[in-house]
Amino acid sequence: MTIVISALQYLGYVLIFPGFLFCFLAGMLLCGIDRKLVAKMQKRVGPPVLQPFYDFFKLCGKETIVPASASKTTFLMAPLVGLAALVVIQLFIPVFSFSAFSGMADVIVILYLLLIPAMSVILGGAASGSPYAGVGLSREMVTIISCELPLVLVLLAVAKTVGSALGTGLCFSLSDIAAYQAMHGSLITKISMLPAAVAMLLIIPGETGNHPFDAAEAETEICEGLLAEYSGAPLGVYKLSHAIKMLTLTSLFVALFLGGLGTGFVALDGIILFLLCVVLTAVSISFVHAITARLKIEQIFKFYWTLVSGLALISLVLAWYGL
Amino acid sequence: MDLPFVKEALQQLFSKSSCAMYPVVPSEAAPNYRGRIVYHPDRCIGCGMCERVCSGNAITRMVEHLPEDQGDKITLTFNLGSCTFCATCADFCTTHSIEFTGDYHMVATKEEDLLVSGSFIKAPRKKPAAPAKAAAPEKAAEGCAAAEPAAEAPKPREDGKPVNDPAKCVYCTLCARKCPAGALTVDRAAKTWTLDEDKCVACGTCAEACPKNCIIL
Amino acid sequence: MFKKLIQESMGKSPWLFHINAGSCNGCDIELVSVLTPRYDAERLGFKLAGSPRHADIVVVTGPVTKQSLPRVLRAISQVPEPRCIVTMGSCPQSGNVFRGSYSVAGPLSKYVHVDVDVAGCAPKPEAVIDGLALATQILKEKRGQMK
Amino acid sequence: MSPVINALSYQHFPIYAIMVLFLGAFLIAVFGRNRTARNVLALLSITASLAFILALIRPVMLGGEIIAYWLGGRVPAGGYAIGIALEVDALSLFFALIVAVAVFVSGVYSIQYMRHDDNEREYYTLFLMLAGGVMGLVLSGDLFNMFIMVEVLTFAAVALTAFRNTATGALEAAFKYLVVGCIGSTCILVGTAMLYAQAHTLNLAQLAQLLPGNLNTATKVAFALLFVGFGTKAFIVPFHPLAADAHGAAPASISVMISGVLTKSGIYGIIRLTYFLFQTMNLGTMQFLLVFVGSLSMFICVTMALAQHDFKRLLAFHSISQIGYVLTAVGLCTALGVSAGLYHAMNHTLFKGLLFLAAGAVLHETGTTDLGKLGGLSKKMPHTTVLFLIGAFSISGIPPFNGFASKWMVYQATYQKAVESGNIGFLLVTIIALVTSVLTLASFVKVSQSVFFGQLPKELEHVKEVSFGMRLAMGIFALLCILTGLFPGLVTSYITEPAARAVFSVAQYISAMGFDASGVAAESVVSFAHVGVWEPISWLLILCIALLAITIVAVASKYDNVSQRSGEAVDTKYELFYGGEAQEFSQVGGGDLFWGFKHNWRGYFDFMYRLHSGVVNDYALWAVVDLALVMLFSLIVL
Repeated sequence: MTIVISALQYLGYVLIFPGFLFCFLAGMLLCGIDRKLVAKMQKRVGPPVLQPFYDFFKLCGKETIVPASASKTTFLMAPLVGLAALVVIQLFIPVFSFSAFSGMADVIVILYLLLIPAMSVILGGAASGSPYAGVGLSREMVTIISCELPLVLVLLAVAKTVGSALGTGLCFSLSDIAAYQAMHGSLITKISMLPAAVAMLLIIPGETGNHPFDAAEAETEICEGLLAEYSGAPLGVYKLSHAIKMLTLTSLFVALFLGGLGTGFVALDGIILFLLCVVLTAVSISFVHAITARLKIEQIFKFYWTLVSGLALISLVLAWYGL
Repeated sequence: MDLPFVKEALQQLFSKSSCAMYPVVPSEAAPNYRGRIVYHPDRCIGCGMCERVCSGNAITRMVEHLPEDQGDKITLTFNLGSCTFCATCADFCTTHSIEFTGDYHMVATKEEDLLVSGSFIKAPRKKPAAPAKAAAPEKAAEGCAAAEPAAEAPKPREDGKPVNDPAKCVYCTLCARKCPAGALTVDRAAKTWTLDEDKCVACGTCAEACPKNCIIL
Repeated sequence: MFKKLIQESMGKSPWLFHINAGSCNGCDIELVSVLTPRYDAERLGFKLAGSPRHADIVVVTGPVTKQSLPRVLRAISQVPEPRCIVTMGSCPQSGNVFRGSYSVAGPLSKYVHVDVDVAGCAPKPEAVIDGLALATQILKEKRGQMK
Repeated sequence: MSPVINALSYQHFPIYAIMVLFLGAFLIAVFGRNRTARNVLALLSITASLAFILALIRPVMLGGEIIAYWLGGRVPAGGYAIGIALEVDALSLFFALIVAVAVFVSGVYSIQYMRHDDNEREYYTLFLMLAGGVMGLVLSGDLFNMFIMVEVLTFAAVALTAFRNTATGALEAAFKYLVVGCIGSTCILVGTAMLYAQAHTLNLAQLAQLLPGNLNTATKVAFALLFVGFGTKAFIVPFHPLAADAHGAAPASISVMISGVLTKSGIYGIIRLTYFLFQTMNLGTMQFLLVFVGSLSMFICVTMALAQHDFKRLLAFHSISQIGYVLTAVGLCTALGVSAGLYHAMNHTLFKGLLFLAAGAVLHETGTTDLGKLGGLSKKMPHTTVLFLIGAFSISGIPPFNGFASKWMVYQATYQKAVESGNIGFLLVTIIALVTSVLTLASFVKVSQSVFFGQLPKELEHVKEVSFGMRLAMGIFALLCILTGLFPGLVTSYITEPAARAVFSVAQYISAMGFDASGVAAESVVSFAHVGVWEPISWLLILCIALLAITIVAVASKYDNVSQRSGEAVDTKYELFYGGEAQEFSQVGGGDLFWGFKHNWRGYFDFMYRLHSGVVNDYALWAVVDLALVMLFSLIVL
């Protein structure tokens, strides 16, 4: 009996609160707010906040064309797998003190799980056989490589800080990090974590492939690159995945640096988390989008491996010497 | 790497947008905007000048002869779907019967919706007057008389077509050049001024053009 | 209910794909100006798509030249249903001043069914917005007729 | 007890496991004219050896017993070992297990794969000799036997590399391999001789008893010689170009052996050398040597792999890069590190074998492995594509495949080592390992794009799926990849941790052979504790639930209602979008796919290109320089 109850509870986790439904609504809202803010900063009115929902449902109503030269199964299944993987990542990220499954995976696992959605886009695009997708694939992969190094540095810095504070030397488990912050306040208050936080803010748009790091989906140069051949519902799923990825990365930032702000009530925490995500999106995605122009791919790489990695490295060294 | 526009972005985030909320707030076209064509058949004399000067072949002129001498029904059709909105036709129209309005809502799902047309009935051409016919022989009779007073100015015709006053005329051929219908032929050498009555549309351009005012309508 | 939702949102997020079939660039510039902050078409959900696979509305400008005709038709055929074709400016409707040129194959309506004509040379951005709004209505109807 | 029963006791299994392979080689050489006899003999011998090794798991791995076996019962006389000895502890058995599995699968694969080649008989003879050589190497308890086996496997491998000597570069590759391999073997021989001169014994256990503590210049030089010798077998930097050539030229089944088995034998030799014979791993400098060489191999080879445009050469460079992981982890000298290293060594055999077999399948069907000439095979060879993707995800550490599990342990081991030793250098190693992993992913994205996805060239229209036997072989590897990835707990606790524990229990190793281990510290307490948490099963469960839910929603919303081309009729609607142009064949070439990355590293890459001149003299020079450096190092440090 209790097993059934707990099974239903976990199913609820997966499907409703930190899981699918929450991801869908919050992610789409986040995306809409982002578009609205960018428009505002460009002195425009901008689309309605619900625009991503309209786009998604419209795409669901469109015809899905499978090109003759595409391998159908990969082409159609890749979006779904990527979406599922993203939802699972969201489950592994604790919502302040509440953590659905975050006892099951640590930060390095999440670092790798974040590759799965990217892989799904890459393989799906490659399966379409379009040369535009080939170019987009190359750029997407280079963007991933670019973001990997600074992200690793940031995670290691956090692990070292929390670990040395907990006395275990190092700590990879997100739930431990959350618990530590619940006790000792957010990590962002530490001097040593500030550069890492800034670096993470700069990593978020790169990981989500937002402007100006969207050379992989450059719609004017390479016809949206990897998505060039996608139409209809699969395209909508990719747009949804992109929205959810924004939510995932921002809430990862919250879990890493802004933990301990929760109240303990799950529903309320969810709202607080979403608000924090909105703020982070406004700062790290919309603002950067509004004030920059698209970078070339080698510029992206250079930017991440010099400036951002430098920031993360500073805070890693600071953390190493226990500041 | 420098970041311009940081200030602007932050200002504009809290300032009012600069959008023209068009469908909500209707907007007027600028003065002298050349939009949808309005055609006034009542003024038109069907000279066809507009048709000839139209660069986009947007104007078609249809003439249908009505039965029992009711004249011709002349229909001008302006295809906005082919129009360049250069307004040359309006400039050339002697009777100002073509007008470009500021209406820019030229959206249609069928091509017919983009046609502007109007028609008017042109009075039938009268037969040449009897006296004129009668005068001919006596003119011929007097022809032999050598010196005689200069012929009095010829009286205007009823059908509004031009008559030349050979006394004043200097055969400068300006009228022939101005004639939209090419109805006039003037020969300087032979000092002849002939009118092709079928071609003439009685627009009066020749009279306006004549430097000596020797063309009488 | 799901179908209704889809049909409603079909009218709220039309994505454009712009084909220049030998245009003089006048209409292209006007179309771009529709997306500028002045006439911000994104507030109506319009968006320029990079690939015909993503598009709902195909905007064709320019007299369809012999060179561009097969490309235009191919690109249009690659737009998933329901789709809507808008000719912008006088050229695709009649050839305008280029009519009768040895290199012009237009008008476009000889080859595909054109849903909306936006006259003008070049049309005012307001006129373009009118035309696109009309096209969006047609899209919704077409969606209603689908399955 | 009766001799029969006695002969069936597992004490004898190690020698059986070796002998069946050599016997099979001999029999095939004699009776192998008939194909059926040949295949049956080969399968029998590899299966038998696999069975013997598996039978040893329970006593040795789980029972923790160390089998000491004196051939002909020549037990040590007068405190000195004379006879030939086999000594099987968990470490030996672990490597023997890898070898047996790899040999088995590659043998199964060969039957279909090699049937179009002539002189198959020689192939199987050499193949089984290679297998027996490695098996003997890892099971031997005697340094000179190890040298003999090294010779056997080296020459078998050289001959097999040149087996398809009609292929371009096969002979050249074999020649390079021969030259540098001989340098390595010579080093081992000389090192063995010097040790014998000093310690008057060749038995590993006795050497382990005598050597530590009383090192003199000769033994130090011997250490350097042996290290370089085994390094040559493991193809670690600076011997990696050989591996590239050899893998590129050899048949795929042999590439599996070379990368999955030979390199492991080198790693095994290095472990025996450093942990057992000289017991120098507690020295920080010695750890530095291994970790440094490991990280160097890791990074240099992965960057070189990014630059390759031949399928098998790329895989070859990656195998060295993965060996770099193993060496790094082993060099940490922590229980977690060694366990992680061994785990990764096993996984490397599995997924790299799978990838090489996939490459072989592609070569078998299309006749080329040039990334520029291939493309779009996923429509023609769907099963091979799926299997390849499993291998690619495993090697690039995508959860939940096995590559991730072991790499993840490697990261933790390095980072823990960094934290415990307070040495920020190890932190750098962690970062290098993580970046190497994503670069690996990049180069496999390149392969999958330019071989299996993208567009199908006209000349590959006729390509068919490979025969069932080859797919079966690949399937075994793929299954093992998934299983070892999904149950890391079981694998570590039952396979790698006993082996790792054996590494730290030198005293038992010595005393098992009946020598006095009093001089050696007894088994140091080992803990495999690590801070990370990773539960693949629950992850997979949740993923499946989410995927199921999403799929249901998708199907409900007519997701599967797609329109695709019916028949072969040309319909522009289903052509690719080329900006309106008619669809023609255009495949984004794999050659320089990640120029955005390479552009920023062009100085480094130019340097590397100049370094890898392909001239065997240079490589021999590298070997000598490397030897000199290591010799200097050991003279100073030890």
